[in-house]
Amino acid sequence: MSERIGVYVCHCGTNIAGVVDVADVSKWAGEKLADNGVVISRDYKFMCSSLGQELIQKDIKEQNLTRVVVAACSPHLHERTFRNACKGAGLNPYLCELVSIREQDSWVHTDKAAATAKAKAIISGGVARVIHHEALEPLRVPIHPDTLVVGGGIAGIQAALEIADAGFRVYLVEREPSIGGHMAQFDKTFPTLDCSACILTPKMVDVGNHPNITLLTWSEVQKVDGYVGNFAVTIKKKPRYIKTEDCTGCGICWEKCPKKVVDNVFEAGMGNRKAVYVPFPQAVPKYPVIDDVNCTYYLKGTCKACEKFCPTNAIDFNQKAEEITVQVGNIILATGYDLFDARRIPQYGYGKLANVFTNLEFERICNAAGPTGGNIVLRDGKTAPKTVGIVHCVGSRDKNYNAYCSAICCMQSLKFAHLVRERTGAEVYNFYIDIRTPSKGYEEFYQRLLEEGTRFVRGKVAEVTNVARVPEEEGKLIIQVEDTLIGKQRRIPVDMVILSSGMQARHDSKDVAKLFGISCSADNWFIERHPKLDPVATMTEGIYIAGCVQGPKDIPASVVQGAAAAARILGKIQQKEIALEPVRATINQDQCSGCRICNNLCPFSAILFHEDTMVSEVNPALCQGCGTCVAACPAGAISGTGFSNEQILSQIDGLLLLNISHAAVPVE
Amino acid sequence: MQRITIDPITRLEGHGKIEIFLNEQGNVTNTYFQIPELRGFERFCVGRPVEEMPLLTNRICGVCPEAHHMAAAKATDAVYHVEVPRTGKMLRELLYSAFYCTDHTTHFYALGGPDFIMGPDAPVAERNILGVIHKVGLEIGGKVIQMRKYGHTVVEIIGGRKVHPCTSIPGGLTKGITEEQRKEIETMGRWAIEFAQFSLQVFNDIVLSNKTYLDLIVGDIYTHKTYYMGMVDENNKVNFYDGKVRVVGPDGKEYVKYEPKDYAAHIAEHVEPWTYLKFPYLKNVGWKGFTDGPDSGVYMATPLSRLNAADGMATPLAQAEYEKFYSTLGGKPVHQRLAIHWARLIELLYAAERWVELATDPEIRSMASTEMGKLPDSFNSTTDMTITHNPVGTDTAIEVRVCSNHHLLVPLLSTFIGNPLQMCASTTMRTITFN
Amino acid sequence: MTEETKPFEPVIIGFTCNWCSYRAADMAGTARIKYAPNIRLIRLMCSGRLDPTFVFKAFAGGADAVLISGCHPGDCHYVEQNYKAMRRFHLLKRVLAQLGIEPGRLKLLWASAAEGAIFAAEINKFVEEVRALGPLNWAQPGEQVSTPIMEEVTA
Amino acid sequence: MSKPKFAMYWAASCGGCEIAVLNIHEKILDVDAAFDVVFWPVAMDAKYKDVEAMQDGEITLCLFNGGMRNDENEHIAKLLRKKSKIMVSFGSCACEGCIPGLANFSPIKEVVDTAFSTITTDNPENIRPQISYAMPEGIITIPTLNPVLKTLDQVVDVDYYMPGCPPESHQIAAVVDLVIAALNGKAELPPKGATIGAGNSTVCDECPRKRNVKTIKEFGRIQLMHTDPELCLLEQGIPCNGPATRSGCNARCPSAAAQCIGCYGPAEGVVDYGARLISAFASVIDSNKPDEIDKILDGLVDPAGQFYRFNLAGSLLRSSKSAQKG
Repeated sequence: MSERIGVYVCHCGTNIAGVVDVADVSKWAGEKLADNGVVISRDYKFMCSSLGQELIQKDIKEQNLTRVVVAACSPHLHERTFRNACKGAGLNPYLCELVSIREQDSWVHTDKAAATAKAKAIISGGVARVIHHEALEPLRVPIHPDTLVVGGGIAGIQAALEIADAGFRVYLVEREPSIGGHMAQFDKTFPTLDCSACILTPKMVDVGNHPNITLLTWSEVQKVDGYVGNFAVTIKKKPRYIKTEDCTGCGICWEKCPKKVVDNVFEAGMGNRKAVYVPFPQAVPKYPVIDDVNCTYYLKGTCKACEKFCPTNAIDFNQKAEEITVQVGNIILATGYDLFDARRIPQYGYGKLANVFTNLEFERICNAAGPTGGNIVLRDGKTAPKTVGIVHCVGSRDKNYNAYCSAICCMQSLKFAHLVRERTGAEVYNFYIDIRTPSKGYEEFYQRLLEEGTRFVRGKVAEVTNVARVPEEEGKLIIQVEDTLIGKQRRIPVDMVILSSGMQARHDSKDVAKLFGISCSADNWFIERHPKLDPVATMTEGIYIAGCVQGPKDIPASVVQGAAAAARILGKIQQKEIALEPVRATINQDQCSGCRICNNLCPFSAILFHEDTMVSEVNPALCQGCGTCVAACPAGAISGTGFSNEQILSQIDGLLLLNISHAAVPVE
Repeated sequence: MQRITIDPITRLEGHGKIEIFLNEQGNVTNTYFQIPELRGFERFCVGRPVEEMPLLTNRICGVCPEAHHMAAAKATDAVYHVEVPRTGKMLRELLYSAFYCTDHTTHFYALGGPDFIMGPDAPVAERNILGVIHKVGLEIGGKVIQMRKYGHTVVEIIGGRKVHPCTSIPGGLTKGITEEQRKEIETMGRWAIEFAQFSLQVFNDIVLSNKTYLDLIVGDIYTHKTYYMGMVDENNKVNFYDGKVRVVGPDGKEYVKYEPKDYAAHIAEHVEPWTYLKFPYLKNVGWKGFTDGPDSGVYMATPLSRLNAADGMATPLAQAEYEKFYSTLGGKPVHQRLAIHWARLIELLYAAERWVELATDPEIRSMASTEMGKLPDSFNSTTDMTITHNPVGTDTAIEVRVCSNHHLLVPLLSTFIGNPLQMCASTTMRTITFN
Repeated sequence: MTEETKPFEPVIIGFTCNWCSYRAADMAGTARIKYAPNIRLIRLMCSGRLDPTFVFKAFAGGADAVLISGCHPGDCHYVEQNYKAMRRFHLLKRVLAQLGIEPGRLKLLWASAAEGAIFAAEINKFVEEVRALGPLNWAQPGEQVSTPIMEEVTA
Repeated sequence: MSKPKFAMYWAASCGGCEIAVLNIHEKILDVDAAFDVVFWPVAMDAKYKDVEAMQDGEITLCLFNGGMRNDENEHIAKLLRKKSKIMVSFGSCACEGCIPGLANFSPIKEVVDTAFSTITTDNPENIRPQISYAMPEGIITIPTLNPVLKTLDQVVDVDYYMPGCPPESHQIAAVVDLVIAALNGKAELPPKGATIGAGNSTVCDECPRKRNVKTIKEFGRIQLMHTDPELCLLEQGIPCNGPATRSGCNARCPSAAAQCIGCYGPAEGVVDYGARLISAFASVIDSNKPDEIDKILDGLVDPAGQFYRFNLAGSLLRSSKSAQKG
């Protein structure tokens, strides 16, 4: 045994020391593991502190340690810390092993003897393992300077502009005909009440005109190959049936188009569009799209009105979907959210009771460019409501639907209340569970609403019905609620009900996650690398997330994330290359028999088979280090750094050095 | 009481130990032939897939794996109730005949031969195949080597490997042979016939013409009057691969002739507490202890017994030698154990002739190799096809059908050394009559 | 208290994947959810790295049971490698049974990074199941009746 | 001066190794020229007592085949180890237990009981062989069976491993040449513990059959299938052990349209042979549905027997060492 190993047992204050007898453990390791090469074993209050790290570094230098085992918290917390400490003392960082005696021992066990014995076992496992560690160097791969942004909502727009302004190419992919996302559908934005379009459109135009941005609307990502630094992304451009190079966006085609279609996307079903259309006047790009599902020509084979009237002959009924592949170094996913479908709560009557509206419908009603020209009226399109009820937390904070808080509904509802009173003077009731106004200027807005005389009823709405019990309820919608402040059941008749539906992950978010090789939470929001410290990166190098795709948030927060993701990527682009974890598989060419068992096991197609030499080989840059091929190779020809057979098998031996049933009686 | 221990017994396949007890006068009072080994094929074949039997039982004996391979293969044919196509049967018998030639050569020159060629009193260091080669000279030695080589070459061509063949499966074989291979096999076969005749000449010159040996053979010191077992074809001629089991009594008259599958009705194994070996005997005669004669179920299964149990050989040259054999030794049956070596050479000649017969039969290549040994597609009950009963029963059954050059003890005694050559068998016999 | 009177405490080796089940264990820790101390975890990058050799090694080394855990099907950080672990698990169980090791001593557990509580609960359940099975003591070569058999000397 | 001495011995084995050595044909004369054969039960009459009489290290080369089934096997192994300079663990039995190692599936008692209660066994008093038995003339003995069959290196220290059931004759010939050359100072012997007379890769490396990316939809049994003579057997669903089995045999069995049964044992550095096959076969099963996977696995009628056919005595769970722990 030539290795000289140092073992460092952390108290983590009382987090570990409170349950594990750290002094005993460290003493035990020093004595009982001496044969395994342990030359020094210490315990210390906080190993991760600068003093703790210096302690290790001092030993590395003075004791000529060749391996270090730190017994502290989870490697996911401090592996880097201690590797860097070793590096600082001139020891290859990968010769350090951090074993967890906190998350997996002191925090989860109460029997002190057992926990102490387990700590010993865990450390002996770490010692046995670290002997077989090899000095590794990170793998360096170049970063392609171009970036792909998926999703043209405010988060995606912000990210694209940040990167493009910094002078690098961005491909912005949007599956709708225009960028803008949900924000483009809104009327006013809280708390300042400035017009959504007024602040968004300039940014949209910037994107449209930006020399560094390649805008790909009416397009979807089909396939993602490669790895951080150089992804090859295949994008499908759906046929617009418009020759964009000829189209001026004059609008004659949609004026002349005879076919009216209910607009379920932008107008949320409140208004119509034509079969050839732009979603909204300020759409970017300005080119329309022919909706080949509803277009008379595609249904009946005749019409072609648009083609007849188009001044520039920009119509092309034979246009086919087109696939392009772009090379990018990094990817930002900003694919946004879906609205909770209020129909799922039948007792609220949406879809059955005409004057129950969703928040999105109401945004369109308020919007001057919307179906009612901005007049707040009932479904009949003329009657102004005298009383309006706004129901908060629809589908949110409700274990039957979504347990989480959608974060924006309170402020949105307050905004609605304000707009209703401002424009109709109607009486407004807010039905809330709690009012949450945490951000800058939000609470002030709430106070203003209170002063405006909006009524607030604290209680979860039980039912919205049109079944009257008393004459004054006739012809009204009655909101049944328990007012928890006065502890009474109340029935409040109103003319209009607005349901503040919460946000939920995109219906296809799981597929998108698979496509880009990242993971979803239980609620299907994309999972960030760290909830606090790294909210825009993902577990997959080179893939970032921004906006509501990561979880419910309002516009400012989405903009922040878009900018943050952009900043992260700009940093990478500046470095020109990235250092990857050297945990990789390699195939011993002499031992490989070319049996081809491994060939289809790699989801990253990192394994290629040489027909000429009849052996397989791993592309280290594509390899993600999962080790599946290592485990599968029947010839034992594939080895995996960082998690080699020797390392794991020795760790098993080490872990089994102590039998737990001895825990009650200290070993020897 | 004086004791002589021979440990281990040598120049035969397998493990054995002989304890000889002498009285004050130095005469043998008793001798025990002990088998010190048990590997447990009967146990661990249970639960294995049926098609593996030809591969597993191979390992009972690496000197005659072909015998066990054939035996097990025929058992699996029976398990699936399939008739092997004629080409398949011929290929198996061709492989087996070639193996006979190589194996009998090994036994005669390497294992038994030294006793004769080197003489009973030759020093240990020389009493072996190399000594033989030194004595008879490289030219003859070369022939011996050549014969072994040819035999194993055929085994490899048809069986896939020189030792422990792997191509026999339920219903036939995994592959056939090409015309080039057939030609090669035929040529080697013709050479084998010459070699067999040459070997008989050697035996004639070295042994029969030597009075001392001849007396040893015809004298009654190595004589036991037992039953004799062998496999015979429909004309009661010796056959190695297929036929019925025929047993003749010490008087040379047929005692019984039965279908191999009925082996259990005729054979039983006696157990002694001082050895791992089990002692097979004719059930219906009964176990009377280690003694010979018509009342003792002890029987012999060797080249000699096969000649005794048959009415002749199915090929002309071998038939001529067969007649010479009995006329020289004074008619049937021959009870002198040492005549086994002569009988073996007659079988060698028969095997070589049969080898050429089969290699020149037009049907030997009548089937495309991919069609070989495949069960009818209709057959698809597979899951129950693992050995679920005592495999030695099976192994025995078919071993009896095959009736290899090594006697019936082979399967029955697979519990000890897998494969006692007749040399150790005759040793067994010898221990019996010391009683 | 003496060895005899102590209840049997099984030793279980658990293989976890870096992305889901190991994080589930971390989560259980951060949430201070208590569970039986009988399990000792080994971190692999992915359940796809699980080599049956590891399982055999654990049993041969004296473990009473082995836990294999990874991301839920479809959630694999490496897209679909946990399915390979699942396939191996199914074959492993069959082989172990033939080698005289009760299938109950090998458990496959899918746990997402968020399922600390489930992870802890499953471990407790498993420990009790193994406690019920008793110490791993597969068909002993050894004792005999009339044929004396040498007791193997433990080196 | 006298020639270096050569010995060959079989413990629990079948004699195939001996035949394989004889099958080097003319080369046997080189052996004769280069060595004095001092002990070789199959071929010459030297007895145990003759070996005991030798000096330690007197034997230059000892080819030891056969597993450690009983105490006599172990005794002779230790004896020959003492008397030999170079001890080669020769053939599958000595290296990994081979077919007789399958006995390690069962307690030895079951093995004995089965052997002495077969349908043809006439054993009314249910007799079992006794290691020591008093005869009127004196006590006679037979060896004691080990609880499990051990490999040679589980009993004595070996210098080289030569796998195969039996080792291929062309490999033996090559090794003989090497040793003779080394004795004449014309060549270097490989480092102690090396595997000789075999390749570093696995059987597929030498297999002439065409191979594609592997996915297995069902496992089949060779006698029930019409196999494509050109294509990889495993890809046709026939459980061929070739991918995990050390090369060196020229892929004899697959070349003869029969699946590799694994007699050359694991490739270099492999800890557990069966585990390699379990992992490899399972990994390429073409399904992610538990019930479907089980249906496909039903096609493997005897997985443990299939994967450990030759290697059980060398496996992690059924070798001597683990049997002690168990």
